[in-house]
Amino acid sequence: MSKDVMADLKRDHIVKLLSKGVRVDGRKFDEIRPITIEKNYIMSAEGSARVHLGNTDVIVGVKLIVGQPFSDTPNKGVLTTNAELIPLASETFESGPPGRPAIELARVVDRGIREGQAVDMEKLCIEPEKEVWIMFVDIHALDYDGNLFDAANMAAMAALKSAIVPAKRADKGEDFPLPVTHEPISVTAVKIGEHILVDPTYDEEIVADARLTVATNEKGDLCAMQKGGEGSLTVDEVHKVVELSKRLGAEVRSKT
Amino acid sequence: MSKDVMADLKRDHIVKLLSKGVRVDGRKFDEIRPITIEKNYIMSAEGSARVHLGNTDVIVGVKLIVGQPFSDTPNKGVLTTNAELIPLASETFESGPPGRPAIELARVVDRGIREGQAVDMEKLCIEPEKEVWIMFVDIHALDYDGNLFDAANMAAMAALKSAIVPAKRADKGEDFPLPVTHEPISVTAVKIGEHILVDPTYDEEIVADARLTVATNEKGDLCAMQKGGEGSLTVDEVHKVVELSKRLGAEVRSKT
Amino acid sequence: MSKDVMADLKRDHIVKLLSKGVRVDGRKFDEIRPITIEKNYIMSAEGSARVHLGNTDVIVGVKLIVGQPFSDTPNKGVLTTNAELIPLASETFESGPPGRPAIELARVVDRGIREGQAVDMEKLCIEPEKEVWIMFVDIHALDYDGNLFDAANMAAMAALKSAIVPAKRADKGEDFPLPVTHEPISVTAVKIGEHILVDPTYDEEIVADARLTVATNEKGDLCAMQKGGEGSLTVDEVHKVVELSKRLGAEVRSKT
Amino acid sequence: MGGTPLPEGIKLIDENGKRIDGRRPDELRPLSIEAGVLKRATGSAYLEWGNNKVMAAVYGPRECHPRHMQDPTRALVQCHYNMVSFSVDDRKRPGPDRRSQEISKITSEALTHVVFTEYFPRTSIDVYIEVLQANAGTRCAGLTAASVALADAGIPMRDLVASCAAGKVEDTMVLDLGKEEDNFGQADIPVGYIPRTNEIVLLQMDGDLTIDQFKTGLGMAVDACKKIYDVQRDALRRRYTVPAEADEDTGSAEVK
Amino acid sequence: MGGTPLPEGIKLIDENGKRIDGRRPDELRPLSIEAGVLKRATGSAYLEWGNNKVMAAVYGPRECHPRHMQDPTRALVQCHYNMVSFSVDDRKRPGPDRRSQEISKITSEALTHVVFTEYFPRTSIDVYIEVLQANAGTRCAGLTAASVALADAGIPMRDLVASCAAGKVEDTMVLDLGKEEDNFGQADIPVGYIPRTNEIVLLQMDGDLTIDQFKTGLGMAVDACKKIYDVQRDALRRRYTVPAEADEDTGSAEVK
Amino acid sequence: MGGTPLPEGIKLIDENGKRIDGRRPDELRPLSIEAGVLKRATGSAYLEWGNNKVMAAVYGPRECHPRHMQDPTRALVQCHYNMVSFSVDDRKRPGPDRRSQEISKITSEALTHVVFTEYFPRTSIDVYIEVLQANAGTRCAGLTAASVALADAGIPMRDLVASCAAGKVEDTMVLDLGKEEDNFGQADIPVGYIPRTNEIVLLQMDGDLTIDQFKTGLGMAVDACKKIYDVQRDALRRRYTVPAEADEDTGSAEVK
Repeated sequence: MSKDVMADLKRDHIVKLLSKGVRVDGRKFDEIRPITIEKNYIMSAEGSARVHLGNTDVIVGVKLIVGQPFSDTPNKGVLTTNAELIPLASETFESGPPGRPAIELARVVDRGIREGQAVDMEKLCIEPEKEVWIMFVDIHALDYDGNLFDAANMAAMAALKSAIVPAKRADKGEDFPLPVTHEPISVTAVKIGEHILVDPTYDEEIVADARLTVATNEKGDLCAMQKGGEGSLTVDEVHKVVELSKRLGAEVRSKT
Repeated sequence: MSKDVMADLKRDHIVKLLSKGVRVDGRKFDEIRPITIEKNYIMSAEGSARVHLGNTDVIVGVKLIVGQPFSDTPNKGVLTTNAELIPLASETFESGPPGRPAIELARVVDRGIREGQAVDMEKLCIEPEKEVWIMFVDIHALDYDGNLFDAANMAAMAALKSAIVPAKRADKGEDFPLPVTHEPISVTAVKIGEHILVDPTYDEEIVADARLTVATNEKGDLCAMQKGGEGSLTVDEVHKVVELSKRLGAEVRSKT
Repeated sequence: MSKDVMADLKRDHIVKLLSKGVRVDGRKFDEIRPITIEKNYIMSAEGSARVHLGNTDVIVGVKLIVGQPFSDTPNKGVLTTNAELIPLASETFESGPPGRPAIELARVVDRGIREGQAVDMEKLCIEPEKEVWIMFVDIHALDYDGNLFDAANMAAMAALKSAIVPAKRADKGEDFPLPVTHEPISVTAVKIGEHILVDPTYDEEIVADARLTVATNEKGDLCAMQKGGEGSLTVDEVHKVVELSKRLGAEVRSKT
Repeated sequence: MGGTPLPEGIKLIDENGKRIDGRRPDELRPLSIEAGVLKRATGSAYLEWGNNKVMAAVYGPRECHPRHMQDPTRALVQCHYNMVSFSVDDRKRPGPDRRSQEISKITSEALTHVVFTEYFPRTSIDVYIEVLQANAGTRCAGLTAASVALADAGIPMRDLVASCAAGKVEDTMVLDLGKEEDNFGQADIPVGYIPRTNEIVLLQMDGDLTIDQFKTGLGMAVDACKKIYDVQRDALRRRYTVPAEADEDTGSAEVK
Repeated sequence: MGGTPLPEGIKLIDENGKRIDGRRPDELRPLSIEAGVLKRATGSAYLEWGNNKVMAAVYGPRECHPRHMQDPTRALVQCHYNMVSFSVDDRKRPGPDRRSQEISKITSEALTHVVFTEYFPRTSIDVYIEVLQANAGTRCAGLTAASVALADAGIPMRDLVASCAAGKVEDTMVLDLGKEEDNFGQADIPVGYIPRTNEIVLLQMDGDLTIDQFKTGLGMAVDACKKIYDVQRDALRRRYTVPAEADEDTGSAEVK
Repeated sequence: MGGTPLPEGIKLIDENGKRIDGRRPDELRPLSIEAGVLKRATGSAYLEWGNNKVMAAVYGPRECHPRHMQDPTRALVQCHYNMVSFSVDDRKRPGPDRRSQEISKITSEALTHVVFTEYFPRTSIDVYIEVLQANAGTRCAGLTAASVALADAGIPMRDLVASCAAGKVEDTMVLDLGKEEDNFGQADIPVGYIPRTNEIVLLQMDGDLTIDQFKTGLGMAVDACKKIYDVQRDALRRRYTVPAEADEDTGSAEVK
């Protein structure tokens, strides 16, 4: 029960500050934490990036191997996104096969890449119906201080942009950069009481009522969205987060 | 321990009634509950049926896909029977991969179909050693009020009889009805004290000493049998159940 | 906690005897228990042996099937070693997929066979890059009274030496004996207090500080080594065990 | 979503603005719900929506296993969404996949919001959703059915959750996508909504939408949820107000 | 069963009524049992029956894990039947398959009937059956061996269970099918029987039998169980009555 | 090890006795360690060693789950070694394989020796080692990093464990094998060592070595561990003695 008492105290503290317009770490409600991106961090991956979003630390590796296309998309490469929320990154993560939070993370990042048409998948076709490039995007959390969705999205995009298709090694012609044509960026906000704040820390996440992740593309259009959490949002709150995501997504894109 | 007290009370009640020749629901000892069968219940399946046997509710879907034969039966289709005893159907069923009760159910239904030669498996050969039809019979319990064995057997037979082999979709000629040539029907009886009663309800099953399922064909011959439960049967009791199954199996067959 | 009290008492007893130069079963510190080997114990295996090492009882079966080589060794057969520490053999073993002790056992036995070049793997190539013999070495413990490493190593070597490659059955020419060219033998010692003793019993193993397994070949060279246990060894102790293993390994080899 | 090209000669919207199944853009598929259809479960609901067939059952509140998951302050609402193997054209392997785990997570969160979980500390309320036949929109169908099943189980709830999706098809915003629209459409927005309090408890989106299109779509989905809510209430009303005529009057409510 | 055609030129019964291995129709294969062969287990038995080799071990009564499976009124008899990977011609993947789980279930039920489980509430009595070499009839061999192992463990029992199968081969009822008879025969009836009380505790059947043939077969199996029972008792008698000569006199009883 | 032939034209040791990467036989690859790099973990260390990149984190002492694994007399040190999917050229399937389980076991044993486990009865100290980029020698790198992470976590320890391998390449004994040397070398000897007390806590060997070569190799590895120990202590010293300058001074110690 101590856990709940602590959560209650923490929540009271956070809400009290928010009602004065202040976040625990001093940020504005619509301010994203500092971002650092190290591209090509892993030389055994075809593309990789390690992203710090505040204290949240995520590494993404992209591997490309030759395989078969799906029968309904015979002339397109295949995207497979996987997330491991390993217990190294947080005491709230468990060993074993990915649980529901890891699956949700992987699927939301996947949806951003896929629906945002980040990669020209037709250029990953080697021979229609026979051979295409299978693209594995593997997300590893190293340190969890909230908002894995956006950190993983940024790391995935950076890793994709740094990736080289290893065609030569596979005897399929010359190497070429992975054809990244769009850059969907997700921005996540949480609702705590009446307040909407972006890029939540761990403490903000665990006391939040609801979470909304919105991915936008360069045109400012929407490509993916995911609500989480047991709380609710009003239609107006949804639209507010959509606008925030569009504006801040463009900012993030310009930096990365 | 309350569970055991309840089971004891329930058993006392049931046995007392049985000694007066009465079952809790008023049926005769050799009387099967009302049967309703809805064939072609699922349009995404090649064949399907939903069966109510009293309050027991089971749905079976048959899917047919092209695959490889087993090496020792190069000119025959393949039968795969699977049962999911999902927790939706009873608080006694657990999530996760099929446990021993589900496996036993699938294997007994499978044995009835297979040994009763319900389907002419040679007609499911497309090209010997190369291609045959793989037939999946998937059993899903929806509501469990005893005697899943017989309900699943009936639903499986009805689903098979309604199934169309989707040859056209697989580019293997014209569609044709699944060649069902025999109709093995199983009848299950339980022993409670000295009494033998057919088609047990949930309450009768959990207080029963032993269970015997016997599948017979149109000729009245036996094709499969399975005893269950921790109690014993005498040779005479076995023969009594065999005779009951033959007689009642013919009745069920005439109705379905 | 009773377990720990018992372990402490057992340890006191064993150490007191050792300090007088005596082992519980009367053996010398460098004495291996009696060995019996039954070769070709299992007719369904291509090679097999059941080994008693004192009361430790292990059975190994070798199966050979046609399969594909690894891409980096296109002209060599494939060795796969597996150990099942089934609960039949000891109350300390658990049901389910192999745990860490079983995996360590399999990998150490595998390392002895592989690095000791027990089998001429090139002779197990049927057609380079296409077809080779896959060799399964399956270790089953039946009764666990300590030192499974050496018992399994002996049983594996005896099973390999008895194995016939079933080429005829697979339509790949005439049967031939598995080409066993070297015979690595492992000897395991434990450290209890200041004492080093070989071929530990179960009781000696559970009170031991550390374990060292050393496999040597006919020339007396080393091919595999594995320390286990939470205790430490000095460099001198390691060298002492190496010398013991070389000497006793030759003795064992001469007997088997 | 995301660009499977429409097969030659197929138009999703005709010159009269009618959709491929003849519906207007803001028209729902036929929906019927029946509450209390299972005997064993605490509560249940069966739903047909277009060609979807969904069964939902609720067990609990009951003891939560494993114990370390118990929350001393409230009940856990644990939803298990599953598609049966024969619910889709290509047989689905039994057992949870990543998609169903994500849906289970967001459905659990949406339902938790409306249940008075604080009345039942340390317990679990288990919600099972079985998709028997799938034809686009199953997560909305499942949430809608589960909500009725919870009410049928007598679980105290703030209100029912209604759920429906909007989407974009040939640049037109439409309601409640059918299968072809789902396969070849441009965007999908599943929404879970509480009409009485105007709360959004489930929200996802994938595809490509301008912000205005999204606003339109969200509005259409919210409006539709109000109609669905009436069907849900109707099903519960029939269940509870006419028990005497239950046998004759089990017809289902239809969307007007 | 079920119709694998007999290879050209092979006859299962010759003109003199002799079977393919020279036996008369009602003749058992040679059977020997040795009790108390393992040191670590509470009780054990090793059995050779024709070309079957089976080891059975019993542990317990001991604390039942996991706790929620404990029965406060009695012990659970939990049987684990397993075929080792090299016990059959085609290597079997380690771990339980559906067949072995079914056999484990019905063997557990059969053994539960004879154990005084009420003497050991909350405990588990674990029975492990390892088929080292399989040659038709392993479930009967396993039940027969397990029964002796339970007695060897000193578990209080009503009586021993003996087990044997009858079958139909070329329209003739025969006892104790061998491998070819099992592969190419027409029916199989495994029976578990308690001679002293005339109780059937295990019964299965598959194939095609008239009711008369079944009666004949069941009678043959029951008669054979009486002989097997003598071999079981003999093994136990040797184990307990001549401990002084145990070392010399470990020869096994044979069927007369 | 074990004989993959060296590709044509590649020499692992040149005429000047220099190795393929230019090192002398007794020269380590560059090594740097940084302690305290993760916020969420109790302790952590990041290590780069040649082209290996390894993150280690420690959580605990904390309650040990599952409960039946608790030791009432001490803490369990549970190590989980893992290679991330993109750490190697061919994508590794996520999840533990047999190799990583073996390494986890021996690393757990080695670390247990230096932790004062008796101070924290019933708890678990969990050590997570994630290999982000692998380039030969990862088990030594992991043990070295884990040891620093334990100290960083403030866990009372007898001393640090340093770890390094020696090996044989073209008949020469060399230190700290690189990737080509690992692939094409003749032997490998990973060692875990406590310099202050001269204790070996981890030791493996595979390949082919004379006893003299082994002595030389073990000596080289032990000497190298003393240097590594200095780097470990340096990392901890920087972590704890200059907190004021932490932001500027996070450069890593290098092997002199």
